[in-house]
Amino acid sequence: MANPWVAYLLVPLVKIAVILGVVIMLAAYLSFFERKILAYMQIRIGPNRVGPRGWLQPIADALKLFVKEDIVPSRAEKLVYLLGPVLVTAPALVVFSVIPFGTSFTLFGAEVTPYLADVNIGILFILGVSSVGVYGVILGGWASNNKFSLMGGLRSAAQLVSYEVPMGLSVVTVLLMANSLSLVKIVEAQKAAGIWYAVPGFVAFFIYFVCGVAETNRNPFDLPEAESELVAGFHTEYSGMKFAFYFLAEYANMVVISSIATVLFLGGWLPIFPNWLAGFWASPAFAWIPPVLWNAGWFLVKTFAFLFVYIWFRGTFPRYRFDQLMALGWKVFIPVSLVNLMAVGLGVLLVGGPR
Amino acid sequence: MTEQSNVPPQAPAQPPEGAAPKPPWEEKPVTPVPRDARDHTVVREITGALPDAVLEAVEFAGQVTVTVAPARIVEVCRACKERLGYAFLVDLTAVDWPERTQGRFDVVYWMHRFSDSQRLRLKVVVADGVELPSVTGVWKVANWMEREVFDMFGIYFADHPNLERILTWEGFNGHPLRKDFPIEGVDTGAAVYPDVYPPGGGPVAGGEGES
Amino acid sequence: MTNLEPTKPLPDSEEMEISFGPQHPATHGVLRVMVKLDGERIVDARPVIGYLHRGTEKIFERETYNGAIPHTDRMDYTAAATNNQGLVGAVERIMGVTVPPRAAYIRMILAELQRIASHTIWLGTHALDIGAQSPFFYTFQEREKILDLYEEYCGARLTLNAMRVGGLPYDLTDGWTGRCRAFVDQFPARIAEWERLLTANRIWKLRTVGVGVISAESAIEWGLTGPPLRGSGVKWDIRKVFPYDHYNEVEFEIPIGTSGDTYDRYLVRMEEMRQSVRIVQQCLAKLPDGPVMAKVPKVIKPPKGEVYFSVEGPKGELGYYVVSDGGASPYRLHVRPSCFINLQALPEMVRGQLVADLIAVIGTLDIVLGEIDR
Amino acid sequence: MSFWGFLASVVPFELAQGLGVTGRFFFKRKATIQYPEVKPVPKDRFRGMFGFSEERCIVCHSCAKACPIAIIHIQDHFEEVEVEGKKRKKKVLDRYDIDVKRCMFCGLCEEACPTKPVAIWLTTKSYETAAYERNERLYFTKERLQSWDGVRPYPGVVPPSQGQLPEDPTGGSGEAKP
Repeated sequence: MANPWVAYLLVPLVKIAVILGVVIMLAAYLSFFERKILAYMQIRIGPNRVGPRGWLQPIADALKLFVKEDIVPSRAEKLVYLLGPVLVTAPALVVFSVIPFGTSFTLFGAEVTPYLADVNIGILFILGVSSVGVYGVILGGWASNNKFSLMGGLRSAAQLVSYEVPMGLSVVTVLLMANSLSLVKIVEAQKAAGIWYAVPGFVAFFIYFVCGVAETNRNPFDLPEAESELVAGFHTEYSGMKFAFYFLAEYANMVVISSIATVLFLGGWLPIFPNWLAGFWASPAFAWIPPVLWNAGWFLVKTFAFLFVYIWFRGTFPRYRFDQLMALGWKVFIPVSLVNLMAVGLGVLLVGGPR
Repeated sequence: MTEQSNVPPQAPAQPPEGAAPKPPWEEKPVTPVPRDARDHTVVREITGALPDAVLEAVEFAGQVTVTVAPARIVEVCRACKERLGYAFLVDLTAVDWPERTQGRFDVVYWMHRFSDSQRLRLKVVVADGVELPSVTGVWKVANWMEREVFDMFGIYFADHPNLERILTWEGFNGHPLRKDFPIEGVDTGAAVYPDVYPPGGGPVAGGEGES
Repeated sequence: MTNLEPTKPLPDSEEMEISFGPQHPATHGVLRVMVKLDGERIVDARPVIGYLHRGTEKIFERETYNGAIPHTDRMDYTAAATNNQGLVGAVERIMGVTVPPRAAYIRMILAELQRIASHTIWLGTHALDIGAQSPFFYTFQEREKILDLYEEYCGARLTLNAMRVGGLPYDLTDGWTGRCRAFVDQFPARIAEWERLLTANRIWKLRTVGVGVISAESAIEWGLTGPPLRGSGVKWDIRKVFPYDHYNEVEFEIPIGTSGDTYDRYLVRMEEMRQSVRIVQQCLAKLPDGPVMAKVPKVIKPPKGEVYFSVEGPKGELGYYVVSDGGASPYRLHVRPSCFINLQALPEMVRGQLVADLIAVIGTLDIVLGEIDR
Repeated sequence: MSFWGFLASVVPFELAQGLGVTGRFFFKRKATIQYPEVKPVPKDRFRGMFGFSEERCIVCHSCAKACPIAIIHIQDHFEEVEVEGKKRKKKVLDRYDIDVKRCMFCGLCEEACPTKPVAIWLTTKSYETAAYERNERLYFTKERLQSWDGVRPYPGVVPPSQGQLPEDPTGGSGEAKP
């Protein structure tokens, strides 16, 4: 790159724009897929009026929320009320900066990486940033000056804090196996090991997944916004674009959790059995696909498999009660993940550990 | 078991000789007649427990009604529950007889005994404005039932823990199930859609519901 | 996790009062519960009702007896057939009318289908309250089939107005029995499907076992009837105790629970649906030919007197107290609303438990505000 | 606790079973009816919009008396008519109004009607009676009851103005009287 401006400003900006655009569209369409999948599980058809088979529904939703009246409760804490959705959405989007969607490729003669930054403390960055989101929830819940919102916010805070611990512990097992904090390196380590970490670390994988469901306030852990109990939880009083931000953040968080799971446990952008089926994947049948799309495609497939299970859970399970949720987190998941951590550590030590 | 079957207690009238007997549903209905039930076993039990409590006992359509004095209702109910085993208060309501001289309201208690599935109806006659002792101390379930009777008839229950209106709102004017309650509505003071209906109109009076 | 004995408020606790409803997604209409909370724990709950009061009992007083039947449809609007059955049963009792057996059997079929329909709504909404969405749609699909049968029989789906004093307004249409049999024959498989989704589910059990416990003594003391009473282990069903229509000629069991918690009531209702299927099958097999209307005068004027007649509604004992002065309208027609009386035990059942349990208990009491407020 | 009991308490088999149920429903036929395009078919006895025939009506007021909420308003007067050479008095309808917006479609009026075939009936299958102006559009005078002005008849139903018979609720589209 001759011009440093291009390398340091233009490329990242373009990438940011692309990632943001993709993520927001993904979140919007995730809501559409959720409605469709749920509907199909519930012997309904789901949205099918806007556009062909309802494919323009998310855009219609966004437009509707955009032009809706933005009501601020008269007794709300105005500034904090405004800050809530921002605080919850920004971290959810920032996290995407370190998620690798594929390997580097060349575009117009320049090498481009399909991620914004390969931070060498990627996992820490994600854990740190994503836990900022809870502030948005609790502040929004408190600032609404509504008892249901407050209870939703408090529930959310307790839940997120509790489930962060087992989640972090299960991530640590992956770090032990991969010997790196960088997400790109973790994927490459899986390629080198020839096996997805979901297989040796299946306990960690399960715990991570369940905690991820809890982190994103999804059924069966959707207590902060439990409709039948707290009306809508922390966003009861939000409307219009502010509500849209909460909505976006929830779905973006789902994508975050799923893509991290994909990276950590399912080999990121690698195709299924990258080594065993290496010959098959290299066959000319797939050669025409540009590698960036190939990688991103695999990444998306895996992520959506996760998201499908999320939605499947929502369609099937009843909701935990708050004390049961806490008990599950502290009495089951944290001990199990600690034991699992030690077991994996021992295994790594015995088998030889990372190269 | 015959307590409330649809088959009338009396056998249908004998059909004339020669003709095939008509099934009971093609006969004229045999209307039940009230009769004195002082010697009914159920009433005997009460008189056995409380000799002078029963003022009147009537059996109608297989159901026994025992009238007792208002002042003694709690005593009778407690005896029924604790000594005769009527553990279950099925229902409690009132009937308004505005023309009657000896007391305007009938308050009706309807209780059930599990051991032999026996039901008994107690009745007290209360005058307007007279406080009736509450039976919430005997059966907890009487709480809301008495509140409803208070709300609908304006019968006051003494010693009721929470005698408030239950179905109408606090401050409602009148007691709807009294016979003299104006069914065309009472002026509650609330403006009913003043911009939609002209003065004197509206859904209550003079609307197109009249014909 | 469920050993939540009632606790005294902690010295430094700040109790807060929340108004649950009348506009709340899980209060099944316009129930309002003033809940006093200590954190998430319920210190006290006070139901506030009357938002749907329509003065039905006052309306009855100016209706003819048959004209009152459509109003009963609107009390427990999820169980119109049993409401009708109670009212016509009471009037027939006071008049001494014997209903033709065909009419009685059809009434039983309608009532038992109604019980199934009501329980399917209960299951759907109860599961929805506890967070499981899908059963709501599955149960409503089955309910639609029952409503289709009703529509074919009497022309209405929800507010049936399907019975008259002395019998029934219409006979069954051709092929109705076949369609009804087809429905009840496939229905147990559907129940099994729902049970696979819920009965063994650990989350469902966590949410229902030990929640809203009421002992048999206190259930009787609070006047509970129907599944809430049977869930506490009292074997009591009007259909067995005071058989009306021809319930003494069909075989069925009364399912009872043991611990009186929400899970037991759930099991009781699921079993009741199976028993209702059994009753319908027997009724269809026994259905005699003949008229569906007894010989009653066109203007119904019962003799002077008073009668209390109750049927086993889906929610509990549904009683009608008819006082007649010999006229064409009831002098007084009082309804013993089962939901109204069952709801009264709500504070007792939720005190000391969590907010989420309040929702579960409201769901398990299976209240319909139309009947509570009348 | 037996081994299998312990295993079942640790591994959520029953949750997987539940997932299986919803998963199966994912592929089942959907129950949705695409309403404005596809209309649910009412049964023959379905109580829908009123049909009314002034010719058959003998002005006996039975329906108005049977109506539990008194929404049928009838006014009449006597008229001298000549029937087979003799002068006879006959009741003539002045007003036959049904306040459909308050109607609860109980069908008691149809049952009370003494004429054969009945002069008022609800088995018209037509249920699309929604309107924007309920006081004007849902208050039916006898003319509107017969012309069905403003009512969308169910497809295949012949409105009363075109000679629909109560015995033939579908209107028998082919043989409808002019």
